[in-house]
Amino acid sequence: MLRIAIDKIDSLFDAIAEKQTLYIPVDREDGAAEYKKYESGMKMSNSLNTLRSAKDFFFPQTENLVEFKMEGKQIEVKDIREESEDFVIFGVRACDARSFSILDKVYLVDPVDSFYKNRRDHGVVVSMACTRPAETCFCSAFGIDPTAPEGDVSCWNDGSYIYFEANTEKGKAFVDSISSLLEDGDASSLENVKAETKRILSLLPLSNLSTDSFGGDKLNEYFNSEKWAELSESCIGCGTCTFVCPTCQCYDIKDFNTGNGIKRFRCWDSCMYSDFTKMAHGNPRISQLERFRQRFMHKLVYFPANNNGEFGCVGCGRCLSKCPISMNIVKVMKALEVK
Amino acid sequence: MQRIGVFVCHCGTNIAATVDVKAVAEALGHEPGVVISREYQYMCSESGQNLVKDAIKEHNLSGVVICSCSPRMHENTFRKAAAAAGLNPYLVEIANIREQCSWIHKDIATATEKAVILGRAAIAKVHLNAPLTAGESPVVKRALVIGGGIAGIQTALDIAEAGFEVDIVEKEPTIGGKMAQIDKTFPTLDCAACILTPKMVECSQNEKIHIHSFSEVTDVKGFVGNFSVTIKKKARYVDETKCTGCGLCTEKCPMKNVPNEFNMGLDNRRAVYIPFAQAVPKVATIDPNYCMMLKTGKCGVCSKVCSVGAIDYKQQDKFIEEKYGAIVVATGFNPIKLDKYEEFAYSQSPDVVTSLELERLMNAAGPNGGTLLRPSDKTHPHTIVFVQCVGSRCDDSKGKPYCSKICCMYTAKHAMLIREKYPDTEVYVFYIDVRTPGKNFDEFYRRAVEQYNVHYVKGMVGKVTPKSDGKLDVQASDLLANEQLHIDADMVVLAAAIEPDKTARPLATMLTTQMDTNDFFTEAHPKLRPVESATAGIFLSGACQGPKDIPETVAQASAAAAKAIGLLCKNSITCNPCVAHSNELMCNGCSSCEKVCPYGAITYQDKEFRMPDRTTAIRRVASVNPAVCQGCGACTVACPSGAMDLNGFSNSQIMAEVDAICK
Amino acid sequence: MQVNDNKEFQPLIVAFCCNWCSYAGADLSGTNRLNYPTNVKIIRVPCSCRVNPMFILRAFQRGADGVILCGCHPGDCHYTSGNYFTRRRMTLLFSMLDFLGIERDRTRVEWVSAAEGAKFAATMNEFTEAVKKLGPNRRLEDLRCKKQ
Amino acid sequence: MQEAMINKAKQLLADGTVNRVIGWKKGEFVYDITPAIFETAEELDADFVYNEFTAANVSKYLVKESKKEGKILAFLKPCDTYSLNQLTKEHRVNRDNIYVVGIPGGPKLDAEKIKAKGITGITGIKNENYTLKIETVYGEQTMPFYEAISDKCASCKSKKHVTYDELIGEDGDVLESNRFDMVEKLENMTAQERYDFWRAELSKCIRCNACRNVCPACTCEKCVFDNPESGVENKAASNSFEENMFHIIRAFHVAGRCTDCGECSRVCPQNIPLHLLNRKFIKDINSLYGEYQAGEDTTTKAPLNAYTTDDCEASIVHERGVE
Amino acid sequence: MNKNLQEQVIRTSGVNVLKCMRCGKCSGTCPSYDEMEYHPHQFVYMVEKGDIEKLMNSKSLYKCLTCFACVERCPRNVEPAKVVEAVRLAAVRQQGNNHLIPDQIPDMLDDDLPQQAIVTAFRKYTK
Repeated sequence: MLRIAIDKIDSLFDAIAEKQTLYIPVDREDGAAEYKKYESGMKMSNSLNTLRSAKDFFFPQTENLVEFKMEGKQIEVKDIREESEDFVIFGVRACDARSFSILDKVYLVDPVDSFYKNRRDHGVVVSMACTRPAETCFCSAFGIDPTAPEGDVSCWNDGSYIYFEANTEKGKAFVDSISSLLEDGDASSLENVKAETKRILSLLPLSNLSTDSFGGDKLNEYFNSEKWAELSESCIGCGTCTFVCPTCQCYDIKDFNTGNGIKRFRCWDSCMYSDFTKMAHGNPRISQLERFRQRFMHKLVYFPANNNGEFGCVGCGRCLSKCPISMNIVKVMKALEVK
Repeated sequence: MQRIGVFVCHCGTNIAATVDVKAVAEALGHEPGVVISREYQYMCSESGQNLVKDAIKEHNLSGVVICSCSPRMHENTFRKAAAAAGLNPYLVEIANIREQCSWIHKDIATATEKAVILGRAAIAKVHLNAPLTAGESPVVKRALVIGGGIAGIQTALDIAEAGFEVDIVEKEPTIGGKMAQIDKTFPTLDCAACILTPKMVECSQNEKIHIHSFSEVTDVKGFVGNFSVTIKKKARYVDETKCTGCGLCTEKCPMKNVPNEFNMGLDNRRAVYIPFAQAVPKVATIDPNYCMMLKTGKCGVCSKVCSVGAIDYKQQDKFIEEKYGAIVVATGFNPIKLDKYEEFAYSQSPDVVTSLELERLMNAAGPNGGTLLRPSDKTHPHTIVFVQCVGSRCDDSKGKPYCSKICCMYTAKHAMLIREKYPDTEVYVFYIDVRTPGKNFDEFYRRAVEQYNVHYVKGMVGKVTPKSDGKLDVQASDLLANEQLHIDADMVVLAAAIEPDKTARPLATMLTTQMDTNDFFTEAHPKLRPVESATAGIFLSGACQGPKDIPETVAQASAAAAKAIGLLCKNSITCNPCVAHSNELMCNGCSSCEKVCPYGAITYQDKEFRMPDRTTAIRRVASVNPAVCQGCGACTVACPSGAMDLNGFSNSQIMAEVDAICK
Repeated sequence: MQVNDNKEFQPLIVAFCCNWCSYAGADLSGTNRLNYPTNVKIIRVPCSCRVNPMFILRAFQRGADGVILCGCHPGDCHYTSGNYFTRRRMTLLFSMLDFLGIERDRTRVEWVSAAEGAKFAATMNEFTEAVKKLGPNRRLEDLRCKKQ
Repeated sequence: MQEAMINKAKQLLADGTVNRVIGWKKGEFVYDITPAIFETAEELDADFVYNEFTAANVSKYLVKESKKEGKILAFLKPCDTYSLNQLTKEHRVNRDNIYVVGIPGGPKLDAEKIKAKGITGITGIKNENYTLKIETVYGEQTMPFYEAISDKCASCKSKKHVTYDELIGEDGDVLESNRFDMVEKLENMTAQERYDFWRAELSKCIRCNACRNVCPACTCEKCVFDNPESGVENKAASNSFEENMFHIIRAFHVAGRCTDCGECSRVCPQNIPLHLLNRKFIKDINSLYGEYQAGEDTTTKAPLNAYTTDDCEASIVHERGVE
Repeated sequence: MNKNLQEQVIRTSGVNVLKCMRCGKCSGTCPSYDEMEYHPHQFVYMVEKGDIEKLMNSKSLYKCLTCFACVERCPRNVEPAKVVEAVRLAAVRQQGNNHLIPDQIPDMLDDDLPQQAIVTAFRKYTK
């Protein structure tokens, strides 16, 4: 298997960054990790995951769609789309790696979202297998194996070396482009690492979380559940869960009047917000209960109903640690679960 | 879609000389929503206004922008024109391209560019203007006159004559003011008392007029048509209703050495006193600073001699509250203090006096019974020097910057009277300019020179030095003879500058009216609204607005009365529609707005609302009384949710202006 | 911001003036032909207390390089107390902008009476110079609003 | 304490004083505690929790709850009572419908601080003599208790309950706190340093509105930033200006009303020290207009709704501190 | 009229002669009035007109005691003494015009005159 010694990883990053933009997770001063554009000397974070998910690379929080220039009474419409540059995201965890395929199911089906596709086509996802899962992790519940992450290229770390395996054409091309820096080596030590990780996974408090009772077939039952009132009662209606979530994909389109013209942009929206999907007649979901229900019904019921049973959650656990009032999908699943 | 008309005024060359008005009209014509853009010589002229009116009708305009002089000048003119053409007057906005553009800039290119930007801002604002309708509020049919001098008296008489109740608040124990202290009046030389006292009596006898003497205004609330005023009736320790004004107490009081302010301190009065014989109300007043009974509890002579038992040592200040539709300010003037002008030896020699002191010295009711005697030795003065412009026309650091206006004439009067009564007395008047515009004024001055042989010397007195022989060495320059004079004078009379009364400034704050830097009240317009303050319902009478002689004061007093009567005649007045209003759906009921409202215009109610989640809820929401609100906008910023907004200056309008300017 | 080719930086100054004192003071400086730069653009408000901090930030967002707020002298407010509230609000707002590292000289409150035409012109000259020295507003700018 | 609280709640439910109880409900882990409303003794027994992780300030929920039928029992920590008082002052809650039981406050712990030590896979946390014994799937770990104290409790301003109907335990005192230290440190930096500091912090903002939505002073029916009519509405922190605008205006809107409960910083998913903005206003207000503690009572005028004729001029900003 | 000289005098004096309202109080107050050919108010007026040379050639220049009475009492803050001083400076600065020669000094001496005054005067009036 192709590998590189961990102490030489910097030279690998330098080599990649020379050809294209490279993003790696780095530690911030406050201890949280975030993706940063690689510059020589940056150290890759060892933490389990980044505070914000990796979806920003393909679906950024705000993005301009079109511009209208106004000169007196004349209006000119400007298409501002540009071909994206090639880039590499390094160190994506299995949960986030899976989230891209969920986003693809939304944005790459007809009608294809050209802005999303443009980025997707130019981005190489290099994922990294987990070794120290946290108590908030529950990716296994969604069939994700954190020791075998998806992505264009998968990587493993045995403490001394990082091993590479290309999964796609794009991935192969990428590995080829850096092959001069890699060596072929024995990957047997990885088996122990994977086994240990799996042992830990089985000890995690959420290891027994089951998705069995969710999916598209019990829509009405869940929709009408009496539990929603109690579950949503303490929700403060902020957007934290949706904004840290790697799979939340809703956006709003807004116009910004610059004084000289209009910039039409889209930005992440949150179903927790009171003006979510507000239309001319008003808002279809008028209470926080309905908005709260929407988020979880979407992930656990509507999404699998439309996508062959695939759930709209990857169990990354970000919402578990970030919700201001500690209400989250796990608590919802456990409360709604039909035993 | 808006249909906006833009009209750019040349203002003759006032604007057109520095702003390319054609280019402005052209540029603004391309703005979104503008359907017509014209320029014209004088937009405010009748034909200019017709241009606007015709365009409104012809193009069915939904908004009008006039690029012209300051909105403070002609906003109302154009609003009225719009209204006449059927457009809501509040759909008119003014871009100030004269005072704030053409007059301050010299470069045509940049001034034109700025004019276009100001025009754009006005267009951006008018896009968001809403038609406003003025509400109405009732008028209390009663007027308050603050100050009981000749100005206040005349105003009160005129208002009472028209059939309205009037209250006069006078801080002294009697009305009459400065005119009561004056001996003769120019240019007719008739006796001031003879023409003033009948008016004072008329005031006291007119049943519509109520005099609050020895009283002060302590608080003013409310607004035009509906002021609520608190008046402090200071304790005079004499029951006004009982005192007959017999004056016995003022003769028996053992405290004899109280400086008599009516005679400018040139003689003494008692601790209980009536300022002068013709005082109105003719009621005694006890001066608590000197009365032994009030200070030590020992005496009580006045109480013993008073046959009607009017003396009341226990009297307290009393506060009364009254409602008025209009308030007339007539607080008058005082001569300035002369301690800054020691070169004239005012504090060194009793023979250096102010003109007002001279009035008392020459007055039959004055300290010398009308015979002019030197204060120092009571001898007849043979040489008298008058010094003009003492403290007037000065650099700010040296005195008052303005001309006190009355000094030239009263000095001519004094000189003439002295020469007539004492032909052996030489009179010198040192002047810078002799200013005598006024009917029969210059003739009067010439008479002093030609008929009475008063020596008018062009020049200024530099120094007055008291000499050991009791004379005063007056050192002065005679600019025409180009020589320095030394005159041995017996008396020197200083024409001290006049200044507004000290009570005017705090009163202005209570009334929320403006004053200039000299503490004269500012009129709403220097030419077109000279007797009104900028605050609706507050009128200005007499010298509180600027230096004036008696005829001018009386004229203004009557003018102010006419304006007040015009207001009081109405049953209700139209309110300013640019007032705050609360969007009840967004209001939190937090009371922030209420706490910053200076008028108490905001109240709260519990109302039932249908909430976004289709439940009903009782919520506490603010509502604004549009008749009370004056439209300052303090509440709009105190309100965190933006529920409170201001008509005519809404958040969105101001932000649109900001955007247009910063574009 | 207006930048003419090769010419010195011309800041855009937004001046909020209360209708009763400062706007009249600005008119007076016009009546007396007292010059101040065209950089200054005045917005009339009924009282300085009408000025919401949001307006000030808005001006910076849209391209202003300096914002000055003028009102009646304390004690002379046409509405009795408006400028006292202004004084507290703006003191705190400016202190906050300073706390965030925004240049202090970009904001100012000045009391100008209706009689102080000369002071108005002098203040505007002085403020424009001060902002000129700071250069274009970068720390509170919104790049979207830059004219391309 | 938890025991006493449950008993008190049961008693007040039983005697009809209240029909609901607002408190905290236990979660999946030891630290993920959710504010919740309990209606029966059974619910209390099953889920009510009060421990080192019950940091959430429940007073804001009372805006809605106090308008409902019947009285609600609210367990309030000292800092929470300030929030309630402020809400009462602003007529946002119906105090008559709330039965306040004052309970001793912190120090509360912040799970993020434990995780920041690299401790993960947490299955249990015990406080033994101010040493935290943390059970994890990777084995037991320890850390000093004080290192895990949440920021809001580390600079606690008061242990006194300013409003209550009943107390469990002793009432405390207003404390001399060090809460302005960081503000002062920033004030003493250069403008460029301050700018860089705040740019680094505020650029993290994802505009999730957690700070606003959790803030007991932000109870507007509709926030200006959510209202398209307001002209400043914005859903995303599109650029540095929007980030500044939102946080400056939010701080300004709560200036003189913020009780310094620290919830904004506690809930910020990006760990932005938002409370520093509020504390800057509090510090300025204290030094310029006299000591003022929002929520201390229900009658004093808020400093921005009041004035004195001899207040300092805005130019004081130019005259003090570091340029 | 000499524009350059006028500007020099106005600049060095720092006086705005246009503020004068021609009241003559300076001359009314001047203790050296009778000694002077041109009086304080004339200094101000002639500087305004630009009639500087006449003043420079006049002995009045050296009669002003610089007592500042005119400055103190001028209602308009015109400060005539500063104008006189500025004209004096203009005269002193003229090349080659020594207004005091050492030979004159012994005649001027008396017991009350401080030596410092002689030195100052010499410095002031010679080039």
